[in-house]
Amino acid sequence: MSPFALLLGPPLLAAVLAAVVVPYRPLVGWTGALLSLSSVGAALVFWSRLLAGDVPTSGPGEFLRADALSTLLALCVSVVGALAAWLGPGMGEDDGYEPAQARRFRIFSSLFTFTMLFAVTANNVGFMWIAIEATTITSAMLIPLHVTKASVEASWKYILIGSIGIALAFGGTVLGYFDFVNMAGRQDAALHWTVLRASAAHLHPEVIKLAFVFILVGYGTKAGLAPMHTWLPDAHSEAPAPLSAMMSGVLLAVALYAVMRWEAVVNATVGTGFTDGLYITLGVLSVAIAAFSLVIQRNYKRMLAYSSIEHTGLICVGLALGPLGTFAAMLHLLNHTLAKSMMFFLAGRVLHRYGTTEIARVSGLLKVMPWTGGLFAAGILAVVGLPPFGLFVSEFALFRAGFSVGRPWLVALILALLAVAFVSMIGHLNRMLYGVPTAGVRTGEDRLWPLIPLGLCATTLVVLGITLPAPLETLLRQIVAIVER
Amino acid sequence: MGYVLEVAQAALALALAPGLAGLIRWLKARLQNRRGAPVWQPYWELAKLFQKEVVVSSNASWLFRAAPFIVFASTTAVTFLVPILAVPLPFDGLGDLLVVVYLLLLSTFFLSLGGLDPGSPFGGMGASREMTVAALAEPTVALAIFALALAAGSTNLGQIVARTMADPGAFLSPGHLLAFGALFIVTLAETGRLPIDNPATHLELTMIHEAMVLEYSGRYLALIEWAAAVKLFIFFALLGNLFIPWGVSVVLTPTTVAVAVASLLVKLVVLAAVVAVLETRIAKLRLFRVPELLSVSFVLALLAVTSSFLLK
Amino acid sequence: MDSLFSQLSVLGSSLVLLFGLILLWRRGISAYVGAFAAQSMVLSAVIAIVGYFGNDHELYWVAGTLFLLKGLVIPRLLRRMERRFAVEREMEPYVNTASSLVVSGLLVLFGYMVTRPLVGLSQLPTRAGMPLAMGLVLVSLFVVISRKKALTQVIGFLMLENGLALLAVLGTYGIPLIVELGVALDVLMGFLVMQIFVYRIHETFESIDVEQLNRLRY
Amino acid sequence: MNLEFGLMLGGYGVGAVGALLMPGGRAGRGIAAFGMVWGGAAGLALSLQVLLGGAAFTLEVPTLLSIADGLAFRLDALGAFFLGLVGLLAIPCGVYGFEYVGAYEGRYSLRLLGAMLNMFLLTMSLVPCADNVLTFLLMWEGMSLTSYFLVLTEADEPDTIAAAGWYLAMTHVGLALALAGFLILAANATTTAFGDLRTAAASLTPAMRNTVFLLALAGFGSKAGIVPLHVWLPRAHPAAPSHVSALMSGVMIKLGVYGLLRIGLDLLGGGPAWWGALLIGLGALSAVVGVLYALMENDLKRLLAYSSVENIGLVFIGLGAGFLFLGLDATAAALVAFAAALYHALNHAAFKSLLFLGAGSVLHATRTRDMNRLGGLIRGLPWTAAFFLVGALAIAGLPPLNGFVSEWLLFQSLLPGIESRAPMVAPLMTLAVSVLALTAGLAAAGFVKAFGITFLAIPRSPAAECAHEAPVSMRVGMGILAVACAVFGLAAVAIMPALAAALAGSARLPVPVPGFGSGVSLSMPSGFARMSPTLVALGLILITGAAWLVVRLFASRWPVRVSATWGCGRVVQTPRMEYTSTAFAEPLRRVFAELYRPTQDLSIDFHPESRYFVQSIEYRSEIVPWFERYLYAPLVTRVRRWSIWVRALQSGSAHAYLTYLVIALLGLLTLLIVRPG
Repeated sequence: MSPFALLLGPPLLAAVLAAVVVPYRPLVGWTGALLSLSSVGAALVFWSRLLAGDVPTSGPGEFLRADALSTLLALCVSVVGALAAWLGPGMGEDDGYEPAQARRFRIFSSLFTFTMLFAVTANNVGFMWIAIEATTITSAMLIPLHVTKASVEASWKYILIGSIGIALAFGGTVLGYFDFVNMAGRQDAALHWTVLRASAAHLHPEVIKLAFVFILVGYGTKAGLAPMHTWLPDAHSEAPAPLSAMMSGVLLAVALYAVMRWEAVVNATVGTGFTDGLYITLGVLSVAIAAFSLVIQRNYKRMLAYSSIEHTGLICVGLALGPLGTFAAMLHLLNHTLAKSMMFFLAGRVLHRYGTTEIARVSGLLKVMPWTGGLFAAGILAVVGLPPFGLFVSEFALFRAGFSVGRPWLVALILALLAVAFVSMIGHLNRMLYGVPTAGVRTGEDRLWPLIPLGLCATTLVVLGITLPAPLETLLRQIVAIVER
Repeated sequence: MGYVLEVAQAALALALAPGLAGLIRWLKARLQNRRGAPVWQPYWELAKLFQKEVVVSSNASWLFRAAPFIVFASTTAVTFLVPILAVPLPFDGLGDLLVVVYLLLLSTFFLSLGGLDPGSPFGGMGASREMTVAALAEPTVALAIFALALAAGSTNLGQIVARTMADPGAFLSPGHLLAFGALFIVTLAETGRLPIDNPATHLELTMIHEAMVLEYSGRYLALIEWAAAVKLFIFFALLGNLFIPWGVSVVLTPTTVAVAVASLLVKLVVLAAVVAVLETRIAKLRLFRVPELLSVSFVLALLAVTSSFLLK
Repeated sequence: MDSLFSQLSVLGSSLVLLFGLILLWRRGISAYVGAFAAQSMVLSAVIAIVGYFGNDHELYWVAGTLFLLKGLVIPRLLRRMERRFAVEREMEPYVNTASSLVVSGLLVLFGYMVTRPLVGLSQLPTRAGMPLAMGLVLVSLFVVISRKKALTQVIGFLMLENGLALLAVLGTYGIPLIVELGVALDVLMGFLVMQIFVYRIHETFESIDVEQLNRLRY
Repeated sequence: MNLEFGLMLGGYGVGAVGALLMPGGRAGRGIAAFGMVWGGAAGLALSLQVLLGGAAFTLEVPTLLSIADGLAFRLDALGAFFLGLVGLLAIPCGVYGFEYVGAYEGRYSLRLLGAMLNMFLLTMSLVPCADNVLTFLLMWEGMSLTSYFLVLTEADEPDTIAAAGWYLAMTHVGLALALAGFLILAANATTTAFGDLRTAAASLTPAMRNTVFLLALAGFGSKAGIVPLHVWLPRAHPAAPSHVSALMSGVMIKLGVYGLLRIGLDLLGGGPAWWGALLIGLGALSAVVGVLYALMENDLKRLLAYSSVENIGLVFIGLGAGFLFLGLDATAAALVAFAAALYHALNHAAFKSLLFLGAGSVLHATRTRDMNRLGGLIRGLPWTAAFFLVGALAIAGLPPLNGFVSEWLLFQSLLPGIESRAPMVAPLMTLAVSVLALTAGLAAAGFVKAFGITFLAIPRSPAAECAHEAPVSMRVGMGILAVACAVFGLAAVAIMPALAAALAGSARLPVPVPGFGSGVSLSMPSGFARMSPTLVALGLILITGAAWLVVRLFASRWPVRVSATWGCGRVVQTPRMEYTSTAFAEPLRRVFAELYRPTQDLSIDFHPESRYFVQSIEYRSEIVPWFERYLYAPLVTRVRRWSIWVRALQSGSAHAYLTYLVIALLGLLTLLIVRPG
């Protein structure tokens, strides 16, 4: 049983189980949750193998390959997938979903996790594209879990813009393959990333830059980079909480993973100048649009969605700030995944209790649900980059990289934009936490056990804020080596 | 020996102060063709007040009773620091011109609190106006001090007097004259003389100093009146000895001390005459024109400072 | 030999582009479905030609699946949808017909300029057709933007896929078979999901006019 | 691991954890207070050990924060002074807080308050110890965050949330600026430790050095509350519980001064003379604006907050003089000016926290801060009144207390500037002297109003009438601070050399610290002036005693008769006839009308039958909040306008979204074609 089977098997198994058991029973949910833990274990196995120094592969001609970058993403995906499995609908309590909806959620969320795990471990760039297209399809099926006008509209926009974006990414893949074929003739392992990466130096610069433009616009749409971000606030505010947690937390990261794979190739061909320019343009644009959209935001789920756009933009800018910048960006990616998925689950609980996503109509959260409110506040403080959470440290490293690379004005602009976002989000948080609880809302926590995993996320964030564990540092150093060499 | 002179100097100040006030009152009466009360009338008033019964408002607290003592104490403390008779006094090291100014501000502070305590509108009005005038006069005093300090190389009074005595030309230097003018206006403001405050009347709209002490009676009122007179004496002594120091004894012999006392009396009489003439000539300024007068004095002090470091 | 091959491929790709332009010219949705079906058949023909001349027999499989999938199955589903929604005419698009044709001309020109380095680099006889494929990609993007009916947008997306498949074939004689099959499967799945959503839009909004979908803002 | 350092961490740690675990009530409050006192005492001991002993204490924890060279602490003399400040105030505030927080028993969570207070003090103590950029910023932001939560304790008061929002926004902007300053310094340094920054600063171009200084000034100035960036201070301090606002006003804003000194003096090693001039200008502006707005305030705690802005202005004038003289290479005068500024910071910490604690016990007794509804509290709260009087005397700079001594020292440290030959220095010094004097005068007027209206005369509301004295622990807290005010005043001769030693050595300041007089008499090292606060105090006491004795012996034997206040023959005196705080400040409002631009509106509704009888008169007068209206309001509206414009992007139309995507693609492609290189 190679670790890959251990990683990819469980979600598939859970999906099949959910599909087979027609009158949905909570047993399916619980087995799915238990299975998801095994993929987390597999990711940890990969991590330990990496620390030992060898890159695990399997399948014909290194079809599946888990280097440092894939392991980090696999870890994020499996953790968030496990969270979604444990905290998703269909676990036996009344969580506002009928059994049919729960069954549908179980099927497609496991498939969604599977496609994402496959995307990050596939060595073949073509299959990576296929997997990411599949993520669009599986997640699109889940957005209209509650069929309302808004969720239908959000799902249509998501599938349309997503598919168009992914098609352009396919164009980019084709152009990359065209460049390779012209240089080295047709080989069956041509689309393997390792092969592409090895022969990158001989690729034709013009064509690979054209390919990268398509790749960046294509996968950038999936990563929520401005100006292709427009689907993101709608999809995340209408999707059920577990799904938006997975999408905001990890799907954006997986799309960025795909862009980084191609960036490694392009950097080897034309040097980092070209990709840095693109990254900074799109990154700053995302941070700007997100920051200003947060100022007069009335819906807290959309607020979290815009905050994801802002952080994705920040990671993009980080990637363009040399090796230290990439190190900080990857740490930021990990922190953001933890914080944002925790936030969406908490937002789900708040929505379940208050019944509205309007900030104005949610007040006295600390009195109504002290533990959820406390964690929600901690999450917002983490997301806006306050100590003792990890995002503060990674943003600090990012700014330090910016200054040492000699781009002080860029960092100054980013600091200003982050300040705008900071002020608005704290303002919204205060309106929700304090004041007299909204009329007709039952006070007191129920179903406390889901808060345990979320509390775990918060503590990990604090640990990442206080220190940087050695194994994580070596993993991040390996990633920097991959992308920057 | 110095300490004895120090105490004597303070005793002299305490003794002469009511007389000085009486002299000004007498001179004003004579200028207005009135016989006026004799010069030593204030001594009788103080004696009478000390014997009279004390009436205290029911609203007042312990502060109302403590304020007169603190006011009197801080003003008398100043008499130890100011060079009235001789210059190198042992207490010179105790405090310089800034300490003098701040001690007087302390007395004004407690007087205002005493005025506020009984809770009568007059007390409140007096306190508020007194503090406003005191606050606006502060910058002028500070700059006037610095003008003198620049010329003398230190803010200690003894050194200023010694240095001005050393070179006679200093008196006519523009810095000195301007500082004298500024300090003269501040004297009128601080001691509640005419253009700012009319000491003679109890008219609600015009009185500042009187309004604060309206509630006091008996021995407390005596202390406060005496302190006000000593304050007037101090300002005249400062004006006299800092700017026209001749006559202040430097080496302590009976003759020089006598000469010092004589010169002091002459200076006081001259200044009292100037003030009396001034008070009969001009009418009282409306309260909200007083800041203009104080800004005139501030400008004078500013010019004094600039001229002193331009010429240096 | 090569000249015939390249001429045939250029003829094929220009035909494919022409069918794309029909979407901009005509108004009726049935015309769009017909154009798309024809375009897919010509595309599979081009793939077959490339397979024949490049003696790469796998391409025959690819041509076959594409013909079956995009030539027959998807148009039939589209027609069923069209009948179901009784939608005869595309509403007034954002850009009237004349200017949309001019714009598509410019886009094809832009496609030429973009693919200039590709044509320069490639030695394959079919390289001349690549600008046309890029032109089709850009034109179908413009279709998706300017048309208001959800169905038309789906057809625009499918033509975008066709354009990319054409680009792949002309540029590299087809990407490896497994990947090709995966892509075809994905396109089918994507279309099916879109179909489900169009039905759902029709249910909840009683029309498939995308302009009504503007409740979610800010 | 230094013993005191461990004790300090232990003390605050026990306080924080204890407060969290204990189930509220007296025990919880006790643990929190005990933790604060223990931690404060340990902090004070550590700082004295370093300040007097001179041996810098270092501690490295490389594992934590390993991304930026680990957690590093190094306490040198400069840091020790500020650590001492924290320790000094932690003790009285801890003791005070024990009873004061009792009033929150039912309404707010005491566990959170106790824990946050201890964490606040811990982070504030660790800021001066930090020795690399990330540790400094972590502790700095931790301090801001914990104080933000403390400000939010009374969350159901109407404007607390807005005040807390302003506060966190301003501190975050300040952090961003300081972060930028630090990172420019660290740009070409190998690690972010302060040692490397010192070497890296030497190789910076003058332009970069000026940028770093200006960033530090803006960043730390916003925390200190310098005028353009002071708007949060009068909002956040009154909203916090009183012993927290005492700590914030007493110590936290001084850490802004520490940050500026650390970067400006220690890391950059001084700079051109215009740095000092800028500081003096800002200091003077803050002093005047602070005191003028304090005068017009009717809310006791807002008055004290504005007066903090004024006193910080005075400290900045001292710092500015220091930097100016440093720029002109008059290093001896510079050292004296810096020492005077630090000394005023110390004194301000003592008397401002005393005043805040006094205001706290007034609030505790009467549940209101509005001076127009207080009055006559001296009967109900005699101890609080006495301590508040001591604080008022100290802050008004009246002998013999510490405020007077530090203002005297500030005056004397400015004097050498007037004589210096450099062109711009003399007028600047004259401006500084006149501002110093004006603020002293106005502060005296302000605190006559504050003390007189709140404590003297007739109670203006039933709450003021039946006010009762604060509990013992609050009085003990205030007592400690009152004694501190007296001791700092009298012990100036000993304190000044220690402060000068804290600064000597860095940035060309002379190492052999000059003497500040001997025994009882305090004199300027330049021998410019001498005075002795102890003897002045002694003289005052002696003369008062003598006067009292003479009056006792010779004055009449009549007993003191108590009767009604004289009122021109009116029958009864009601509190409404008294001078209110607005009335007291009215002459000054008229004098400074140019600045205040007071708006008056009078609404009289007459008796329905005849126009000659009035039912009620309402007089409302507002003064112009310049900075909020003309600096911050336009900023907020512009950001809001931009956000509306950006919001329009998300218009809801799928076509628009797709157009953005295509435009992005075409744009990048054209970019590629146009610029192939």
